[in-house]
Amino acid sequence: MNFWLLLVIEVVVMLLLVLTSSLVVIYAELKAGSHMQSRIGPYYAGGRWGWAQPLADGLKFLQKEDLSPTGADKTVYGFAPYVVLMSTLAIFVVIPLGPDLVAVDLDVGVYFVLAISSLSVLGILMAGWSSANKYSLMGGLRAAAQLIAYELPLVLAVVAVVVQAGTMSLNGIVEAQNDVWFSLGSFDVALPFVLRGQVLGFAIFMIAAVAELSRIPFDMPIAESELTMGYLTEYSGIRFTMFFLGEYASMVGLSAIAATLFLGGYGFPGVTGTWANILGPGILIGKIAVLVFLIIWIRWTWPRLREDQLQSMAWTWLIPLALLNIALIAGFKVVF
Amino acid sequence: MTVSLADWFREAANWAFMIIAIPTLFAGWRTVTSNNIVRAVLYLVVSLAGTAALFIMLGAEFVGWTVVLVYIGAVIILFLIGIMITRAPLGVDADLSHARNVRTPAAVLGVLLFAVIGYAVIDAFENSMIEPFEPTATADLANLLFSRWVIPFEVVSFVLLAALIGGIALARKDDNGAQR
Amino acid sequence: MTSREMMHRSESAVSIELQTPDMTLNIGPQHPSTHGVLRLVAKVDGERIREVEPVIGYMHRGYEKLAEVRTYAQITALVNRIDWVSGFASEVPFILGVEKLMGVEAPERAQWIRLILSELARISSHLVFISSYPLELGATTPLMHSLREREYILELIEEVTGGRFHPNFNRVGGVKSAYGGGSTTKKQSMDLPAGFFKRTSEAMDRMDKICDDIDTLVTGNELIKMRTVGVGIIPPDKALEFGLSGPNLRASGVAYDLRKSDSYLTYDQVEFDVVSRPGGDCYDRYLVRLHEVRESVKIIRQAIDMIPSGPLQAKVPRVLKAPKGHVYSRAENPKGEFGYYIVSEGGKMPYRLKIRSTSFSNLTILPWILKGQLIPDLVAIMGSLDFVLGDVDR
Amino acid sequence: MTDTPEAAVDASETTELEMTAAETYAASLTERLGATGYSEEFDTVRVFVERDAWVETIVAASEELPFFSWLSAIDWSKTTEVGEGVDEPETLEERFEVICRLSSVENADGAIFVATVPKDDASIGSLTPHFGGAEWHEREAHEMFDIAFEGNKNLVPLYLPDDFIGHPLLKSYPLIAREVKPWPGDVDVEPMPDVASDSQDAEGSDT
Repeated sequence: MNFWLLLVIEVVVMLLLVLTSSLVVIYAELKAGSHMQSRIGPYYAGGRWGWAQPLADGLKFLQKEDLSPTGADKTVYGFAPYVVLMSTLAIFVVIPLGPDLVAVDLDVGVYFVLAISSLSVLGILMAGWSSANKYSLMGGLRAAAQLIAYELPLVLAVVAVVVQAGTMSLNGIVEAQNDVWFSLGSFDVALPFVLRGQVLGFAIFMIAAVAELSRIPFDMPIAESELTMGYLTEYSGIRFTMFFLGEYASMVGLSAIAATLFLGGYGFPGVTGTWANILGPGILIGKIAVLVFLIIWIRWTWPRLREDQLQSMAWTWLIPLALLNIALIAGFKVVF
Repeated sequence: MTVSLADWFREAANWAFMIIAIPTLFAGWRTVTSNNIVRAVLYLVVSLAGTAALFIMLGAEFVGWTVVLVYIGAVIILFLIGIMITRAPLGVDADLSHARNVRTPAAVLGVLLFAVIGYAVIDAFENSMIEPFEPTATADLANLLFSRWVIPFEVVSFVLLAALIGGIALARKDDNGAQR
Repeated sequence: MTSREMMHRSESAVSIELQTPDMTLNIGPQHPSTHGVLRLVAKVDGERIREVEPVIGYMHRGYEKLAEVRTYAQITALVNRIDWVSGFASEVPFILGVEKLMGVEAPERAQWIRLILSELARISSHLVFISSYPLELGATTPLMHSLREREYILELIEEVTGGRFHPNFNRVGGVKSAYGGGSTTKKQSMDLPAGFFKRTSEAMDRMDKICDDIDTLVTGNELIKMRTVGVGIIPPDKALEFGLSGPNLRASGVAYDLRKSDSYLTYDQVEFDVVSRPGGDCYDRYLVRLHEVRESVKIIRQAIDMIPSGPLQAKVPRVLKAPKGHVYSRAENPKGEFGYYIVSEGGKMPYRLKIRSTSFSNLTILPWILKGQLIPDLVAIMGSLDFVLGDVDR
Repeated sequence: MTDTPEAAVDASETTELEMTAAETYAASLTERLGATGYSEEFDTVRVFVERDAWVETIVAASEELPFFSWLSAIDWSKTTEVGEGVDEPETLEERFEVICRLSSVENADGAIFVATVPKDDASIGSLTPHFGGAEWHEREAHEMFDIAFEGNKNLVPLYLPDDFIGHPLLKSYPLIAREVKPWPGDVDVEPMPDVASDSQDAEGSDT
C-alpha cells in the first residue's frame, strides 16, 4: 500500500509543480514582455499586479467551446494535445530537486528525457495532420522538421555532459558537478560543467532547446504572419490550453534540464547534506528562473528565422560544433 | 514449476502485463487493418509504446527507452513526415484496402511467425523466471554491445536508413503516373 | 485479370492522379500578413511558391463612380479614405488639382500647413510600416515602440484637423479653420491651435529618438538582415515597368521623388535629401522608409521656422464650378506617387475622376516577384511593399 | 485624328510665339513620336495617338518616359444616368478614350497618351508584353468599361465578383444607391468661410 500512496503523492505533487510553474512562467512572460514593450501588462486580475491573469486566461479557455473542423480526423485531433502535454509532463519526473528529492531516480535519466521529449513531435504532427487545414499541416511539418533537426545538436550536447560526468543519471550528473574539482590550498572548489569547458555545449543546448520549444526566433511552426497559427490554427478551448500549458511546461522542463546538466542543478557551493535537500529546490528554481528569463528576453527581442536558415544553422553549425565539443570533452577527460 | 491460473491472476505484475499487452495487440491488429495510412502509423506507435512498456516491466529500461527514442521518436516521425509531405489524405484511403487474396496469406504468415517465435522462446527459457523490478545496469549493456555485439549493433542502425528509403519509395509516383 | 483487379487498378490510378505535390494555398482574405482583405491564391510546392494570383476587390468602394456624382468639395471627404494610414496626404494632390483647374491659389500659410501635415502623415505612415514590418518577421517589440510614437503624431494631426485618420481638412483655396481655434460661427478663419509648433517640434525630437531606437533594435539586428537582405530584389527597370513608386522605387536605386522633381506646395523652399538605396531588396525598402522619417523631421523643423503668417483661405466663389478641362495632379505620398486625373466638362462635379492610387500600382508586381519564393519570404516581401488595401481597391 | 477635343491643337500649327515650357515639351514630344496631336492645359500634357499605333507609340515614348504610371479610360457619352453630363452633347461623338500616363523619373516631364476607341468596336492593343504593370490596369479598364485589350491573356474581373453584370464606370450605368434614395446634391456643401476681410494674425494665436 505504501507504494500506491507514494505514487499518488508523487503524481499530485508533480502535477501541481508543473501547473504552478507554467502559470508562473506565463505570468512572467506577460509581465516581462509588456515591460520590454513599454506597456504595463496585466494589471487588474487578482487585485495586485494582475497576478491572477494566467488563471483567468486559463478559466476563459476552459469555458470556451471545444471546436473541431468538419473534415478533421476527430480521434487523432482530440488525442494530439494530450500526447504533447504528456511528453512534457514526463520530463519533470526525473528532475532532481535535491539529493533525495526526485520522483524517480532513473539510471538512464538523461536518456529518458530525450526519448520522452521526442514524443511531442508526434503530437504536433498528429495535430497538424488531423486538423484538415493546410496551414496546420504545413505548421506540423515545419515543427517536425525543426524538432528533428535540433534534436541532434541537443542530444550531442547532452552526450558531452554524459561523457564528462560518466553517468546518465541526472542525480549522478549533479553530484559529479558538486564533487571537488581541485583545491586551492584548503579551499575546495566545485564547479558546474558550464565552467568546466562546457560553455560551447551549454550554448548549443540552449539554442537547440529554444528551437525545440518553437519559440522566437524559431517559431516557424506557428509563425503567425505566415501560417496564421500553424498546427494550432484550429484548436480552441481546453485543447488549445493543453498546447499552451505544454509549451510553458516544457520551457520550464528544458530549463530545468539545462540547469541540471550544465549549471549544477540543485547544487550550490557550500550547501551540502540535509541543507541541500532543503535549499536544493530553491537553488534549482533560481537557476531555472534565469534561463527562463533568457528565453523570454530572446522572444521579445528577435524576429523569426526562415525555415531553410534554421535548417542550415542546425546542420552546418550546431551539429559540427556539437561533435567538436564531444571530441574536446572526451579528449579532456582522457588527458586529465 | 507450474502456476495455476488463480495464482497467475493473484500477481499484480500479471495484471499490469495484461493491461499493457491487450492494447498492444489490438493496436497491432488495427495497424494492419486500418484504412488510413496515418492512422495505421499511429496504431503502430501505440503498439511500439506497449512493447517499450513491456521491456521496462522486464527491467530492461534502456532497451525500452531505446524503442521509444529510435522507433517512435525517429523512425515513425520520419515516416510520418514522409507521407504527410506527399500523400496523407484524411479519411478512408481506397488504396490501402487489400483484396482477400492478399490478406489471407498475410494472416497465415503472421500466425506462422508467431508460432515459430513462440516456440523458440518457450524452448529456450521454458519456466525460468525473470526477477521483476531489477533494472539491468546500462553499463553492462554498453560493455556487451561494444565488445561482443558491435557488428550486429551497427547493422541494426541501418534501420533508420531503411526508414528513409521507405519514405522515398512511398513518396515516388508509380510508374504509370506522371514522373516528377 | 479479374474485373475486381481492374477496378482496383483504376482506383489507384485516380489516387495517384490526386497526389500532386502542388497544393493550392489560399492566403487570405483573412490572414495576418495581408494587411486587410487581400487574398493570394498560391500554388505551392512544399514551401516554394510556383505561382501566385492576387485577388483584390474585397474593399472596392467604387470611388471613381461615386466621385462623378459628388461636388468637388464633397470628394475631398472621400479621397482621404483611400489610404487611411496617411489620410491627409491623399487629399493634397486632389485639392491641388482642383485649385489648378479653378485657377485658385491657396495662401502661402495654408500651403505650409499642408506641407507640415503631409509630412506628419508621412511620418505616421512610415511608423506604421516600421512597426508592422518587424512584426511580420516575428519581432513584436518594435511595434509597440513605434506605434507609441505615432500616437504623438496622430495627436498633432487631430489637434489641427479634428480627425486622427480622416482629416478632411483641405478646402479649395486653403485649409479649414483649425479645430479648437475659436468660434466658427463668426465666419472668420481660425488659425492653428495655440502652441502647436512647440508641440510639433517636441514630437520631432521624439521622432529622432525613436529612429535611433529602431536603428538599434531592428536595423542592426542580424536576424532581420538574414531575413531581408537579398530577399525580393526588384531591379530598377522592373520597378519602373510595374509602376512602383515612392520608397519601393527609391529602394531600387531610382531617386525619384516628386517633392524634388515636380515640386508642389512649398517643397522647393525646404532642404532635404531624397533617400535612395541601390539594393532593391526588402532591407533597402525598410531602410529608405526609416531614413525618410528623419528627412521628414528635417522638413518639418524647417517649415516651423519658415511658415509665414497670413490667411488660411483664398477668396473663392461660393458655388465651386470648374471650367472645362483635363488636369492631372500628383503628389509624393508616403507610399509613392498619388495622382488624380480630373476631367471636367464644366459644372460642380467632375465628368470623370481617375484615381492613381499608389498601393494598387505597387502591388501589380506581386505575381512577378513572388514567383519561386518561399512562403516566409512572401510575408517579408509583401510587408516590405507597404500597401494599404483601401488604397489598392479604392 | 479629327475628333480630338477642342483643346487639341494640330502638331504642325503650333509655332506660336508665347508657348509655355509644358507646351513646348508637348509639341516636341508629339513630333518625336509622330503622334497625331497634343493638348496642354493646366500643365497636363496629353498626346493623341492613333489606336493602331497605340502600343508602338507608348513603347517608343517609354524610352524617355520610363515610368509606367497608370492606364485607364474615359467614356464619352451624350447621355448620362447619373452625375455631370458633357457640356455640348449635340456635337459630341460617342467614344471611349483609353488613356495611359508615362513619366520621367528625372524631372517633371510626363504625358498622358490618349487613343480614341469607337464604342461599337471597343478594343485596343495590350501593353502587357511591354509593361508588366499594365495587366491590372487593363483588367480594371476591361471590367469597368468593357474595352478589350488584345494580347492581355488574363482579362478576368479584377475588382468585381465573377458574376457581376454590367460595367460600372460606363455613363449608362446607374448608381443603384441613387435610385433608391436621391442624393441631396450640393445642398449640404458647407459654406466657405469668409476669409480675406477679417483673418486673424496667424502667428499670434500660436505662441
